[in-house]
Amino acid sequence: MKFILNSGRTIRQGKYIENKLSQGYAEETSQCHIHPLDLLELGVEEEENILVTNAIGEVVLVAVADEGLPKGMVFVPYGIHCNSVISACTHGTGMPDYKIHEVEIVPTSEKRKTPVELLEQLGGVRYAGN
Amino acid sequence: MQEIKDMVCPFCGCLCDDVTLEIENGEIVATDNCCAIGNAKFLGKNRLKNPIKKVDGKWVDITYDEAIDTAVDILLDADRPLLFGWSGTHGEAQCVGVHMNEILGGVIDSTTSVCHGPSILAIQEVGHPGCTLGQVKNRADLIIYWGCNPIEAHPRHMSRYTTYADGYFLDNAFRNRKVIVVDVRETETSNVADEFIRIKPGGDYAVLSSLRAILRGKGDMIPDSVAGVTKTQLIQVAEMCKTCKFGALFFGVGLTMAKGKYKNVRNAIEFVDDLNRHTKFTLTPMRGHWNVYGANEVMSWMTGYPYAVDFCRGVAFYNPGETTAVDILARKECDACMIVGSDPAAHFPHSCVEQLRDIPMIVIDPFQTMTTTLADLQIPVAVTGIDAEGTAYRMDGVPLKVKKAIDSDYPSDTEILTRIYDIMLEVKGL
Amino acid sequence: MMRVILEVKEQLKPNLPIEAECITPKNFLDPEREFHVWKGNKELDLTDIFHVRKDGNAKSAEQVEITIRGDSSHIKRVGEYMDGGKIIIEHDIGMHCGNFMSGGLIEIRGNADSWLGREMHGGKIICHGNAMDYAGSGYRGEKKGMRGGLIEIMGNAGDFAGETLAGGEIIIHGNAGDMPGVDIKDGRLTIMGDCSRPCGNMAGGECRVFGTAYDMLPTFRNEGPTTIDDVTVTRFSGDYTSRGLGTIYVVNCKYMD
Amino acid sequence: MKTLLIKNAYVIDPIQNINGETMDIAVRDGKIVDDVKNPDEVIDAQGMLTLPGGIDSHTHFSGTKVNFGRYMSPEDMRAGRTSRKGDMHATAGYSVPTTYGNSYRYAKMGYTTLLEGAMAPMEARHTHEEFRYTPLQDCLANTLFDGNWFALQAIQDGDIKRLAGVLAWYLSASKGFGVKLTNPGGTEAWGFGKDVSCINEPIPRFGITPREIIVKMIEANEMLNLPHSVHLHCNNLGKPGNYMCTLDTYDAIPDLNDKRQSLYSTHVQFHSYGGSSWKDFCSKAEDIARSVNDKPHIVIDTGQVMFGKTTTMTADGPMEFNLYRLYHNKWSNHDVEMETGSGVIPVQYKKKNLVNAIMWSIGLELGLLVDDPWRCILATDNPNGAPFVKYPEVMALLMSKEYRDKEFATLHKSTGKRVILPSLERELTWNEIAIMTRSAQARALGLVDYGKGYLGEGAEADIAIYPIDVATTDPTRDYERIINGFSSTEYTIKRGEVVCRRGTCTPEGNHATYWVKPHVSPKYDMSTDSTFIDDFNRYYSIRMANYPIGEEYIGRNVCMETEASI
Repeated sequence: MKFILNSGRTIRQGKYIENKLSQGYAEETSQCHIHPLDLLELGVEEEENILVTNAIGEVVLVAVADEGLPKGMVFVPYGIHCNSVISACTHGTGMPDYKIHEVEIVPTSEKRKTPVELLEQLGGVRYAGN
Repeated sequence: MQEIKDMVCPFCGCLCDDVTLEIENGEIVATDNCCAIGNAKFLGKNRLKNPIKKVDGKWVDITYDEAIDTAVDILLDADRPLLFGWSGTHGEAQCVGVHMNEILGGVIDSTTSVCHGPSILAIQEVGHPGCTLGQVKNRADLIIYWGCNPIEAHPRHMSRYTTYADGYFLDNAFRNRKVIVVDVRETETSNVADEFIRIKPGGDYAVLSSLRAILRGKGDMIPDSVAGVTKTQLIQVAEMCKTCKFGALFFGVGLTMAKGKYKNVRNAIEFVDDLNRHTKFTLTPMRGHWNVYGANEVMSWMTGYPYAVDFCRGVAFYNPGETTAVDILARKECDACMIVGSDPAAHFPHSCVEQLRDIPMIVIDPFQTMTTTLADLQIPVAVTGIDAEGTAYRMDGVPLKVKKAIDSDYPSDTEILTRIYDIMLEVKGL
Repeated sequence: MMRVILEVKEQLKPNLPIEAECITPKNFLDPEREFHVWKGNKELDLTDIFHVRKDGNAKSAEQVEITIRGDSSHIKRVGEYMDGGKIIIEHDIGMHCGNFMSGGLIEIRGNADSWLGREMHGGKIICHGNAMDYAGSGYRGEKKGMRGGLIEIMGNAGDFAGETLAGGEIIIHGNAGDMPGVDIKDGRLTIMGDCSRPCGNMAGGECRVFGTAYDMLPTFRNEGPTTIDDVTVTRFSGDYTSRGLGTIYVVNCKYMD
Repeated sequence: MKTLLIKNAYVIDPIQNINGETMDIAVRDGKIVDDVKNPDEVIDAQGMLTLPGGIDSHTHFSGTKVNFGRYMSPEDMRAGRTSRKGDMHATAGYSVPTTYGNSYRYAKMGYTTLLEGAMAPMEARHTHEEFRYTPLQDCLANTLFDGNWFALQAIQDGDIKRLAGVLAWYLSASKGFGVKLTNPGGTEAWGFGKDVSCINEPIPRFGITPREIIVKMIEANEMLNLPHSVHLHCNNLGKPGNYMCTLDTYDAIPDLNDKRQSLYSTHVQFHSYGGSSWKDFCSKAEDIARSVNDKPHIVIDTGQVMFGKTTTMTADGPMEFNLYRLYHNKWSNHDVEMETGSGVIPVQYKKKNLVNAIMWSIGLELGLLVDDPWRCILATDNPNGAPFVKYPEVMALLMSKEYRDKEFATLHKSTGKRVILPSLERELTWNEIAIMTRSAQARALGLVDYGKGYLGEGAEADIAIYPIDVATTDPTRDYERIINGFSSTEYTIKRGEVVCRRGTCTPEGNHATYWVKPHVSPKYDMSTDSTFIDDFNRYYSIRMANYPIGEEYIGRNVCMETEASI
């Protein structure tokens, strides 16, 4: 199904902002809020994983029901997960379209990755010392 | 145990300065008056202990001296370094950063470009009718939150300055004040509003234009529905705005990141300008990082431009969309990078993150961040507001001294940057 | 007649932008002139970037024709302040091509990056491919953008084409992106294809959309049908956020209701 | 112990009554001394006009609204950019240059001391941060009190001593220098979008009039024994017919100080307007000058307008809104809770605009009609009337009737019917120009006791050496030489160090911040006054504990301590 993806700050994401290696941050930023009726239509239960894709990339997130959203819109907290599908195009303004991206969502049995795993996939190296 | 009062919280642009900290054995053990986010920051433990350098794809621990030399080498070798971040540090360090950028011939940009950069572009076109937050607290009987969600992003904004804050002319704020929330979705904030306007994504500009036309007496031409908002509601809101005694419009990245970007903000500013012909109305961007406004202030007085300043040719050049971090990274237009007090790997689109991976990158940050994994060097520093001090500017431009609560062995951002800068001056014979 | 051929050499760090505002016909009239270009923070000689070939003589800029060959997509500010003569760009060109241009012709056979003809005063730019954002626009904080001359784009234009347009003409043969002609004050903007949200906050001037204007702003008043060159169009006045002194002609439009 | 000898200088030093003598000036350790043996450095100033360093007693160069002017004006920035050169940092901007731009350009003109005309105390920290990056001038800042709730409350309560106590606390807390009133009462009314009409209309909430505010502030100011008088931006700035309000204000001013003026009235050009609308707008400089001539306890600065682009900025929020409605240019406003307001708007003054041409004439008329140059200071209210780099042109206009006539001929044709400028024959002398650009400022600001504004023994060695040979220059004819000569010194010396040589500046100038600290009795010490503390923490949005500026913000500084009579 096609959706408009909107990303933004949540208080939990904010709490973990100086502690991004934590499980809490990984949990929070890999959530995808969806209207319950859309979930129904997707055939996905809450806490099941979904695959979000567009021309930019793809990412596995976990579905969270949210009645505050209009149908057809999903909300993902700021973070490396949602950035997987955000284009770097700024329309000459310096600012990417963090609030409005068209995405395709399907159910998936794939596992979510942690932020560090996503970065390792991009070539990052975790510092394990200290 | 020691209690320190009136401390300043270094998290968001509210810069709450009434925080109480409890100190035990040189550590902060509890906070009072803080929101959940501020509390987490004050009690955070995950500091990087020493500088680290990536050698052959593996991290090794190094000394501060070695780290500083490496940083100097990386930056002086570059043909177009990008110095990015700055919102998470104090003004004194930002000043050193500007001086450094000037002799390096690099581009200096702050996280502004991915938060309220578009607001600044709009202000540069039409100005900014604003005020300090106490003016709102004491006087405003109408508050609009447009494209922002303070309960999640600025948790004490409503209790300190608006909805729940009693002021001189409003002894019962909650009853005497009306709150309008405009958003594309329901949020915690919209749930406490007197009036919620739900706009279709990308519809802000059309709604603001319609409100302006209604103010000008051209309501007849407005169709029954504009971007999901009924004409009835538009007329009602315009009337509420016109007839209040003091209105304050706060807006967030819901406006700056949506389609049309700064033109949305410009329309909001001109709406407020128009309202000032009827009553008193002000507008304030909900700045995110605790000192992102400070980065704009420092760069303005030192370079003439608030962010995204390109010094490659010696004179300052400013053109967001071209000299902004996301554009430079996505177009691969820099060949080295220094990140101070920010975590772009967590917040930038992946194509930008790939460029960060491909060029030499220095990170100056107290914590291991997402960006750390892609860096070549990280230098840990003290946290301003905890074990370092310095100046910060609140979202309304009020400067505060962010004090330190405890001592530590970590150098401050200013100390580290000054050491790097001094060696550069020496190398360049300046 | 003088012909100058500038062929881009292969570059180390090929993505770093090069600023070459020295490339204007007039500058080649002076045989003694040194040509400096900037690549990042390094000042280089023109010959570090290009193979330069110069044939013939010229007495005025009008008699100079410059051809740029090779990958010039990262070369910015070509033709800035150009006041006569001709520049032909065989492939793509970087940002700010023809800034402040007041005369002559720039022909781009490929695509143009953003800010094509920013604050142009006169002369002509033809772009055979697409132009990115802000074609024929203004500068940050400045009230007026392009004031004269002609920009013709045979392909599509990005967002904010003709932003703060205050004179002259822009013709886009393909589609334009979002908000063409936003804050337009004077001049004429023609879009042969589609676009979205044309001319927000229009204070004057004229815009013609021969395709569909999506998300048409509700603050323009429908003044009924008319024809342009035998094409039936609807005339709108606006923007009524201000005094409504501008005119938009559109063939089709859709609102966001 | 660095020593410097300036030989053969042609000195004009009005404070010492030296009007054109060739002499040597000896400097040791930043101060002027009788003589130095084997000086470390010798400057031959043969044939060069040598004056005390210039002092700008009303300029906007640092702080929140100035920086907002920069922030909102990339188009102004690109009008004046330089790159890093030697020790000089990069600069940008024309009407609102960067801090280094201000400092270098002022230094080039021989200015060594600057008074920021308006600092909101709540945002004082910002002003002081910018002072740090204005390295070649001593900096001072006037603290704004026009809408201060505690001050207005004390006036309403008729408690002038408490008013003085409030002023004392805020001045020390903000590290300010003087008491500034901008449209007194008007900025408080602007809190709800209103303004006051003149000095006799009660203001909202407090019910007191601007007249009471002005008079009581002057009384309180004198109780504190401050070096400077109250510094007033009158009500009704920029409105046709406002000269009546200005005259009423002047009539209300008491004469309370025998050492200096009791009132410094700033940018008076903007307050000398006749007519009832822009249609019959005209000059009333004669009436204003007559009033000033009659009142030795009033000093004015002219607030000259010069043609071209600039940026207006003032704490007078409502005035800027009126200007916005007039010009429809971008408008910024910034109310400061419980204290004051501010606004910023770019403007362009045009010769062919009748109103602008009249404004230009009024400033010059004031300079020529006020008899006593000690009470008529040359300033443009930088950058409101024009950027300060225009000062040399203003000097030349005042010194040359021929130049004035030449310029006047290029103005809007009807200007002559609305002004009397062409009939004024006076041409100011070298000595008078020296007075109006430094000596009068030093005296009006009370800085002579601190070694400013003269070149006698014990004075600070702030010296401007201009490449102007007075013997061979006829200022009434050679106005181009006047402009060029005053635009760029041969040497600008700050505390004994050459900080600028033909426009090339050094990075540091041993500059200092001057601030006042009035000592009051415990009864009037607001830092321990429970009502003050409670109301402060209730109505401000920051805690009182976080308000005062620490000394770490002011670096090298001169604390001017005074004993208050309360």
